[in-house]
Amino acid sequence: MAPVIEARKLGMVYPDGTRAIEGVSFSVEEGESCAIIGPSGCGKTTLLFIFSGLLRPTEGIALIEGKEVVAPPKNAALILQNYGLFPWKTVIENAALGLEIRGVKARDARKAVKPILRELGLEGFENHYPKQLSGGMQQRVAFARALAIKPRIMLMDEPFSSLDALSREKLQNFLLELWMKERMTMLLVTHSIEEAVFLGKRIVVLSHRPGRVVKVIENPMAGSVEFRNRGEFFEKCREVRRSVGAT
Amino acid sequence: MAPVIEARKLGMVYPDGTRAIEGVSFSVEEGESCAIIGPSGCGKTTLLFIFSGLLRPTEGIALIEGKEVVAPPKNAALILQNYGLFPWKTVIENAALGLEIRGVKARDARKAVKPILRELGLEGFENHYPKQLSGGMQQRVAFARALAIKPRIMLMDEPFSSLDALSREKLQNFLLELWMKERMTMLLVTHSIEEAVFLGKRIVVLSHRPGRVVKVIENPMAGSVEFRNRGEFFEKCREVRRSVGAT
Amino acid sequence: MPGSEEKRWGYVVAGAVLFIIWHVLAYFVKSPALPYPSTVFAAFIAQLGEGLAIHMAISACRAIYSILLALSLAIPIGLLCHERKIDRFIAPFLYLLYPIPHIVLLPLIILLFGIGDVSKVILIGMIVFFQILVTTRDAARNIDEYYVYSLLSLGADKKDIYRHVVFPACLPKILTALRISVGTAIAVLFFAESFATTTGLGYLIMTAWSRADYVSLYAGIVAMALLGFSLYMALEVIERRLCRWV
Amino acid sequence: MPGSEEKRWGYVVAGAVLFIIWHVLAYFVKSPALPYPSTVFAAFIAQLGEGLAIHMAISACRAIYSILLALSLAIPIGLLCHERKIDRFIAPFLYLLYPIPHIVLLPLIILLFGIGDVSKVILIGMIVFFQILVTTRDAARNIDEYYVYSLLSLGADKKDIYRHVVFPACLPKILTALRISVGTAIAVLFFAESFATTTGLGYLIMTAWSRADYVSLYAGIVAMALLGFSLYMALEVIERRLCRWV
Amino acid sequence: QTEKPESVTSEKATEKVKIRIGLLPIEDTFPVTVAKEGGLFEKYGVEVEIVPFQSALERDAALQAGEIDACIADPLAVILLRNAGYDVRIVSLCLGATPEEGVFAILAAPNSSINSVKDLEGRKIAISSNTIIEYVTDIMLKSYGVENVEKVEIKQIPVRMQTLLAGQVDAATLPEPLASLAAFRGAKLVLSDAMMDRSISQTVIVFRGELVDSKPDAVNAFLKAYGEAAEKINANPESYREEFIEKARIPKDIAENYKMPHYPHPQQYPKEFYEEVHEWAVEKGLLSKEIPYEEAVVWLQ
Ligand SMILES: Nc1ncnc2c1ncn2[C@@H]1O[C@H](COP(=O)(O)OP(=O)(O)OP(=O)(O)O)[C@@H](O)[C@H]1O
Ligand SMILES: Nc1ncnc2c1ncn2[C@@H]1O[C@H](COP(=O)(O)OP(=O)(O)OP(=O)(O)O)[C@@H](O)[C@H]1O
Ligand SMILES: [Mg+2]
Ligand SMILES: [Mg+2]
Repeated sequence: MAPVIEARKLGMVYPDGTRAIEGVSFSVEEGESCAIIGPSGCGKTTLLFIFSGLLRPTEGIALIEGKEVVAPPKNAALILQNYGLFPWKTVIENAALGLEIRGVKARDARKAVKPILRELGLEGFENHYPKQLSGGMQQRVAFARALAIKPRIMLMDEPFSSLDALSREKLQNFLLELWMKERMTMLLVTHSIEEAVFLGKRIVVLSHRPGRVVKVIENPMAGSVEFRNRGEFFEKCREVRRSVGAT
Repeated sequence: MAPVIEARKLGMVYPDGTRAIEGVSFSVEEGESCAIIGPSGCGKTTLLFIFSGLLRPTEGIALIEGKEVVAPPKNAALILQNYGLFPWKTVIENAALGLEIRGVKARDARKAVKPILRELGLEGFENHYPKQLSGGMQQRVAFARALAIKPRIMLMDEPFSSLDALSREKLQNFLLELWMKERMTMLLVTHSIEEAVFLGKRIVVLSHRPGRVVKVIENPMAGSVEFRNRGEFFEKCREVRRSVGAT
Repeated sequence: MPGSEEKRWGYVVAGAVLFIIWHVLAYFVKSPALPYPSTVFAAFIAQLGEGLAIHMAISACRAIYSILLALSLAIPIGLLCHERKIDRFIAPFLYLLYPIPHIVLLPLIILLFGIGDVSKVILIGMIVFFQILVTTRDAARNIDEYYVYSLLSLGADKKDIYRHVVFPACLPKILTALRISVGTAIAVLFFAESFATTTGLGYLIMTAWSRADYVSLYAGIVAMALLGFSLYMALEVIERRLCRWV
Repeated sequence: MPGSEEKRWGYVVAGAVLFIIWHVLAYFVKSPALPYPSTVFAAFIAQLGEGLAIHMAISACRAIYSILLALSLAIPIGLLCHERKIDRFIAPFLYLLYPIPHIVLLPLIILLFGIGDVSKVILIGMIVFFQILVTTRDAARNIDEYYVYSLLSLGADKKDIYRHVVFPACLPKILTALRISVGTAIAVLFFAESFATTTGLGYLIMTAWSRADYVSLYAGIVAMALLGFSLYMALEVIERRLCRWV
Repeated sequence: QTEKPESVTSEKATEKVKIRIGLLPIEDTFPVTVAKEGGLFEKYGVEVEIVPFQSALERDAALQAGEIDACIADPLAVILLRNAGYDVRIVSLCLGATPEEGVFAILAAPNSSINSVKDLEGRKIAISSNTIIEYVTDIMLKSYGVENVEKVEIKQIPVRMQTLLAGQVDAATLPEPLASLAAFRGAKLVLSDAMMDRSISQTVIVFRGELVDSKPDAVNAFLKAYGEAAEKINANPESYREEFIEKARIPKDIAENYKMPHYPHPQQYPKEFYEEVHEWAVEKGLLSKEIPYEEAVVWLQ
């Protein structure tokens, strides 16, 4: 079976001459999860933007479900690094936006996202504006918006980086359970080694800018909540830390 | 000796009625470091703003060097959660701003911050605007700006949360060494348990909103770079995780 | 902004201060061209019953129609300038046409649209149009691309971008532009109502001016100020409803 | 914005399109009140040598002085509105005084400042002042408090906040306001130059109008458009230097 | 819409003709208002709509656009319009058959040292250039041998008066009724065209040439109604006084003693008046071609 997400020698040079990534190749199979880890500024966000159809790579091809990405894929949800929320929309309006854009009536869309907001601990904040929320709450709203459209592919740019330790683990567990239930394909950018090991069945380590693939680490044990407490988890973390340190 | 930083039954109710913190008391001695950890939205930023003289608490007193905080303390530097950089200033202008405001001539101030920028890996980006940098780089600029004024007290709001794992450890080490050399008093807000344990000689665990002190954990081993690799480090992390989980 | 007790006091104080400054100035200038405010307000009140109120209402209608006409054209065009391609096409027209004193085109407007109310509304509307367009365009061009990316990733098409990003992001600036436009529209009334009409505050002021009846002139100015002030207040209410997030 | 090859093409195309529209309109209207653009441009070129250039220069000076006068007052006052306390004091004055058609105050200005260039500059300056003030105030009030906190924590005093936060944050909006002001200033020239002067584009246009010499009238309008366009371009250059970060 | 009572005098096609006449709020136009309100136009079988204007500029623009068919203007305006290519014609003299009907005056600033026309030599005098105001000023000064004055351009009449009263110019040429008002407020009357030995300024009734050619009867009917109104006013000026004060915008301060003009019967605009204005316009270089009297002036009766 063809991989759902595939990068073929992707390269990106910004118009101002900044070379963000170079010759990046990797792939993710249907229903699998892949974590991308690399130092700050190495082009992780750039890579995700390419797969979201928001940027065209200057070299190589990005494929989703075997087709070159030329527009935002309909069955993929993107969670942005700085939340990507709209300051002029309330929490519930932000969360329901993906559904609305897919043609669901505003009222139904809001009804549909209510349980998701509850699950993410945002009940009671439906009519707040993002500015009125702390950073972590904003990130959770962004997460709610992505989940609302029940995506088959999730592209995530450091989705938990603004969350406190407890909420983060809770949300990681929540995401993992969701993934095991829905079996959507996940591409997750992170700079937390623990997060990469906990959530990524495959871990792609990028070098400093321009980002290149240093190593692809297979991590078949990922995919259960208990993995976090096992010795193998710490083992894997150490392995990834070594690769990251080598960049 | 009187503590350098002291919170006496601090409470804060925002004008819209949101109760952010309640009866928070703790203290930090001269030259010591204290980490505050708590879930998202529990009022950590609020607490830091109070000590920075930017907000007046609605209850209790915040003391710095024995005096009630009514204005930004001259010998303290604040690093904000969302960097607090000015989009209209270049990297070097942002970094030199603290010095300039303290009366250093613009030219000298810029000369003075160059080595700090180099140390933080920002060489070559002096004339970029924050918008042109990745999140991690922006956080480092904010860090450079604070260090430039050689503060005796550092107040930090999740300073490393946008950094990748490697840079984060590097900067944590850098901060620790700096602290051991300069012996400034540090108050650090974080949601990373590892970070709190690595950097805080005292760890204050806050509850959910409204934030109250759940526990104050003494952590005398903190204060050396090697601590990170010791068994005691993992022990302490587990202890803190338990307190955090109990909130 | 109105409604709050404190704000209302601000207006009372400002009104009183202006009254006193005016009075003192009138005392020193000692010229029929600057009557005392007490005289003017007395005349204003007296004239309200004698038709001034109707003139105000007519002027208000003309101003509001003009602004609506201008808005209905300027906002879509301005928002479209969010797209670099379209902006590159529209901007030169704007830059070439905006700095013309549009009042000078009055003969052309009369030629094309006659001397009725349509011409008046078009004259005012044209001037206001450019002010709103310039501001809306500036706002539309300066939208953070991040928001667009965020929406595009949700599968949005162009229409959605305008609806969910470009329009709301520009709304506060459009409202600022509207505030400026209210002042302009009322100032232009003064010219628009100088032909083929015997109604409106512009007509009143022009008539008073031409017979050097400065008391009526200032009474008309007070009426205009009052009209502008009311429209301002209406805008504030609209802004508070539409831009709660600011 | 100028300088780039593509942009320059945009202006050429826009100019050509306007020329054609004008020509076609003139063809159908068939009235001396709308002469053919070719006639107007020929007259414009011919008159340039005969003093039109000097009139343009004089008008430009008056417009620029007025704008500088307005800026020097409106920016400080507008920026001060960043502070709620001051805003609460200034806002009512603004709201009461802005919607007055300031042109009507011409007799008063002449009374106070005579009929020389000072009066003209004050008349234009007063109108532009309010436009810049409204925009600057709006910008100053909407500054993210986060920036202020960030600067305060560095030990900044009020002066620093204005210098490092309020002023730079408002600068883009001030430049937008300036763009609008350029148009307004030139439009008001038309009135300011209708008294006690025989120089300036306003005088030229008014004179041409009063003798129904529409070719000269439109030549004057072309000159005004050109003047406005040049000031616009100058603003663009200034904006690119001052607001590189946008 | 006014009611249309059955007209006694005519069942002709002229009944359908509607004349829109643009009027400034000045005393010259008063008979038209009287004729309209007294139903005289209906009596002569012509429908007239009065379109009010505040300034000559906009009135002329409307005339050029064909939005109005007629107006009461000064002959210089007609010459300039014809020069610009508009077919407008003088169909009758309005005011100014005799010097007494003149409406312009040169006034000196209050407290100035100007006491006679001679004193104007070398002084600043506020006018509106290329208009009848400048023409009147030139002619009056010339006939008193004043060669040199510094003309200060001030278009708006109220502003000109203001400037004069504030002493910012030495003198100004103003039309009635502001000339009387300025005098009332302390300005010194130096010279008015009523003091001249001949009429130098007139106002005329102007129609679009097209209407004169296609509907001469309607124009005639208009003039007849106008004439009757003028006679009625002249016969009993006091009974019209209140309305006159209102319509001609006579300032309150001077209303009581203001002298109502004598309105002459419609008559052909005399050639010698025309030539004087025309010659001045030619000298000033305002015309690109000669505008012959025969083309500009018609007399239908
Ligand atoms: N629009 C742009 N134009 C020019 N350079 C850009 C642009 N966007 C990003 N860059 C540069 O490209 C590089 C990669 O940026 P990117 O945001 O993809 O990094 P990242 O890995 O996501 O960083 P972080 O971990 O800090 O989020 C950086 O050096 C950045 O400065
Ligand atoms: N200006 C304000 N007005 C009203 N409520 C506020 C304001 N600022 C913050 N809050 C609320 O106060 C609470 C504490 O906010 P604060 O930003 O201090 O939390 P935090 O612990 O820093 O969160 P995070 O870890 O997400 O940064 C939150 O519930 C927030 O919604
Ligand atoms: Mg990134
Ligand atoms: Mg916080």
